[in-house]
Amino acid sequence: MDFSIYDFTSFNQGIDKFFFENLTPFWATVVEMTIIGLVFLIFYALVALFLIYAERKVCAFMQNRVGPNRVGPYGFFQLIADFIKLMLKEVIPIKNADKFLFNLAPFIVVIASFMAMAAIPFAKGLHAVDLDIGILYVIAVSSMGVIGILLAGWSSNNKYSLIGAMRSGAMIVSYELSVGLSLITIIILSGTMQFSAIVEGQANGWFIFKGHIPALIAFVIFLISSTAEANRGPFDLAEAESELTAGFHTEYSGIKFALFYMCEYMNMFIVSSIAATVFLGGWMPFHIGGCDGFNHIMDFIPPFIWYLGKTFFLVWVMMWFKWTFPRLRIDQVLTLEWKYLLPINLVNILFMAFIVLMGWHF
Amino acid sequence: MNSFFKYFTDIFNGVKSLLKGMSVTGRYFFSPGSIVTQQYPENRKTLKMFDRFKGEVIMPHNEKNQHHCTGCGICANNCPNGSIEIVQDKIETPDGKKERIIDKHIYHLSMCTFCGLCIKSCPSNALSWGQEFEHAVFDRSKLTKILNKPGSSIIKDITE
Amino acid sequence: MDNATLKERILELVPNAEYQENKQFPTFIIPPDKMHDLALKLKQEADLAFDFLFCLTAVDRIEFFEVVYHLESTQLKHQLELKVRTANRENVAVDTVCDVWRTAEFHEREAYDLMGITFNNHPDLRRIFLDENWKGHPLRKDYVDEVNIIER
Amino acid sequence: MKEVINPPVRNIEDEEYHINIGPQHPSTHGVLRMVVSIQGETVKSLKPHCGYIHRGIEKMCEKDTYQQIIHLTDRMDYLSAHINNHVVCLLVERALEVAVPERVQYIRTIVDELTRIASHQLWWGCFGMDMGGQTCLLYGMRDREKIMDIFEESFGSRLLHSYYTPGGLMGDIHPNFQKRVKEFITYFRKKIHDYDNILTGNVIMQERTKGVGILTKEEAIDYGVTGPIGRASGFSCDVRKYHPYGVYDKVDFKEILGTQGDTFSRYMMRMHEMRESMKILEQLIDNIPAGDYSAKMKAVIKLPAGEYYQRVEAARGELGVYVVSDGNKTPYRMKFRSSSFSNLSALDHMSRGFKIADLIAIGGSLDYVIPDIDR
Repeated sequence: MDFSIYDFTSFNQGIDKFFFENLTPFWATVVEMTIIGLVFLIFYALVALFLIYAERKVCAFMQNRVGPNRVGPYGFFQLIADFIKLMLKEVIPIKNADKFLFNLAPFIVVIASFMAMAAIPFAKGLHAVDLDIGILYVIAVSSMGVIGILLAGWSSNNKYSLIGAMRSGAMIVSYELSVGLSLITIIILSGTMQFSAIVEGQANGWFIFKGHIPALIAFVIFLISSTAEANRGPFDLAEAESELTAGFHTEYSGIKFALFYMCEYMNMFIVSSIAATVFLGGWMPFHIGGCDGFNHIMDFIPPFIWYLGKTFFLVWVMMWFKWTFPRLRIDQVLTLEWKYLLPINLVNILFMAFIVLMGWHF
Repeated sequence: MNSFFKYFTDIFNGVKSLLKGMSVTGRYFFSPGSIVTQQYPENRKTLKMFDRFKGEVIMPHNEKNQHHCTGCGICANNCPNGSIEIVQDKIETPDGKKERIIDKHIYHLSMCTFCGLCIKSCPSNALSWGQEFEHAVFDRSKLTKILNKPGSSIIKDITE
Repeated sequence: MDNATLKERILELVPNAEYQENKQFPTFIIPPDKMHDLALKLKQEADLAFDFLFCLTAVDRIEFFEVVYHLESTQLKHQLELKVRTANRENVAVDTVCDVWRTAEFHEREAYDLMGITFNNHPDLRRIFLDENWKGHPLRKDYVDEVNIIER
Repeated sequence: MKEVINPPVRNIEDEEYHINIGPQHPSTHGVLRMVVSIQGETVKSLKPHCGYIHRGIEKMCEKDTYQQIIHLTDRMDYLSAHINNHVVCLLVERALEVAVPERVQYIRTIVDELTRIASHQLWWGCFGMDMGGQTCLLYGMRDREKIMDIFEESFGSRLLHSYYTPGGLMGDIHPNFQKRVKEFITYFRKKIHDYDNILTGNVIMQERTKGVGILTKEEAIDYGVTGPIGRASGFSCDVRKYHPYGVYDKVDFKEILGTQGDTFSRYMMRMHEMRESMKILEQLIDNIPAGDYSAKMKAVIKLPAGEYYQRVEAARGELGVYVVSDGNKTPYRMKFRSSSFSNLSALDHMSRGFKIADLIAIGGSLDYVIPDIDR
């Protein structure tokens, strides 16, 4: 199989080489880091904006509405208008709030989701760092976001916020387990924790197909628990609009609210891209064994498009969840995790290990 | 064993019910024909209110700028909110009698609750509903309207 | 139970109750001090079983106030109207019945708020609609509010 | 020497942690304030504070004639405006012993049932939204719009109609009325399956509502809780059955009683009621007799001196009106026994020991309309 036209490895290495030849190693690293940071920042903002727009349109179509359609073509500039509005909005100082933590909280949430993006491979050779323990890193970093939520709820000096934050804390602690275990199922199959190797391992078949039923179960569990981890409906208990008005970010306004709002969508994007990478082959095109003509056509679609397509499909599924289901209650959220997802997951890992051991996978 | 079995049927039924719900929203997502939103300012030209729509109280005038209102004040008495005021005028008819006619039929749209008692109680059917519904104004005083047009007179040929 | 037997039964329970003729429901005027006992009996005795208080209100009769209770039995389907008259406009205390029918709790608070009837032994007799420091009781006939009430 | 003061021993169990739900809150459906005393997330007790939109309708009625009162009753329970009009009309007609034309009674019954369906549709949407499924609100609104259009075509307005008048109706129904009601029934019979699929059968919804906010039959009667909420507890309280008005005695419909008295049971009561209402509509819509749309009434209505009480079954329960007349053209005292007011009094009892999320679900299943509570 030939991905050479879409291989970014040599391109990246060329840039790397250019900087190291012309600058001292220290400055070369600094410049590279700045460039990567800026590129990610722009990508982050663009994806967040697009997802907010997409969510509005998706929920509108599910609800027999048109959605935003006033500002710009198909209402596409609505989110830019909203963004400007949020920027210009007054940031209300809260009496008796813990000022430092209150201001810090949105940034922690942003940083957590921003860091997780570093390890994700967007295409061959197109990732910031290719860590040996990529999956572990992503799990570790993405669960840091809850600290921001807890801080926001605690420092707001608002009872609704506090309840929302505590719910979020209880929820993340338990769902982190399911996320980890369902990823471990695939790690057993792939034998590596490195994202690039995981993707390469799916060249002749995505893991969701390779791993028989256990992989499918792991995928469903990952989807459910990552929805919970991204604080999305039906697990949006921390926000719980109809119960806690806006939960942990009740007291935030203006740009800080915008950060929380953006983060929700970025978290969704990140968990979807992890799911796409680990289960659906990342940037690998869809191949059917034996149909060479079909496979060649699939190869011509750039891997970046494959990656984004899979990710946005999963994002859409998560939006579909949110706009269909009623919210769970906190005890039911925990029951779901500890009574259903966790035992199934453990048994699932056992099955997967057995399959790998017997070499029954493709 | 029974509870073990129940554990799995619970999961199965739960997932089934969730998929059922998702099928509803999914179906609407893929059927843009089911969108019910009206594009209001764009469809202004084609938008027609129902004939009986209670937009505001109007006093129909004929082409000779004449109306039916005698200025009796029954509508003002019947109005629960005092949104109708009648200002009467005294004129002298050609045969020397003094007669009261209407000078101004003042209608406060801002106080009107559209109960229809004025229209129902009017003995000469001088009032009716108008279909205008875009009442937004920048100044509250603009909502006070004088229903009889300037220079209008009463239709004399009431046969009763 | 038909109205005639109901009348006999009530008069048996409260001999000095006054029966009012030609009303929609069998109507009795009960002396204020007997009301609570009667309420208990009305609810508990099997042949009466008035368990549903569907309306409780107060009327300003200029010389006195009248608290009106509308009762129905959900099993026997007979209805009853009881009236309790206060002695005058100043002394307006009536015994509560909210230990008998709990729905009376809110309705009595409403009567207190709008008509100024005080109910003895009520667990939480506060104003329900109006502000805590509102002056006067609006549904009284002698209530004046020059700002909010416009005379036509 | 300094006196040593022992700090008082704090018993966390005894301390009250209050949280204000409302007056502005997404799920109080208006301006109701509930001071909820919680422990963790469990509701210990609840105090409703109402009156934020108390407009003194009872006092205003004392200044208005009986025709004028109609437009005030619209504004109590605005979601079942027709039924509120009906209660005053029935009272006046009974007091004056006016024979209302058959046609009027048929139309009134049909319109009442349409109102009930519309009210329950909106409730279904709001309940779904309280549970967190926001799509429900839009679906409920979408289908309610069909009824609103029927109303608008015939009566000129969508929410506050003032269509009934003592002795009859303001005007005859629109020629299209029957056709459109039939169209609506066929339309809604299909759509109500969506309701079942998306919310009724949903495992999350069932888990959240079953066994939550239980009200036994005795308690329901004790609290004066009527309507679908009372019937969910097994309290057979349908005024349409026991004190029939309109043509309810001529139609065949079931009074469905629940047994559980929990939130899910209340939910199911309303779903059943929508279907029963459609059944009533189907029986009546083709049989509207010809005739006048109003009885002959005097221009000034004076009730004979005395007391009158009239009850109807509004969408939320029993609506009663008590009128003391002194023979004038305005009532001496008018009291509305609104259903939401009595239903609200049971909220404290129902929500104790459940979680905040349950409180919202219970509140949603009570379906209170705040102007109806405050009047």
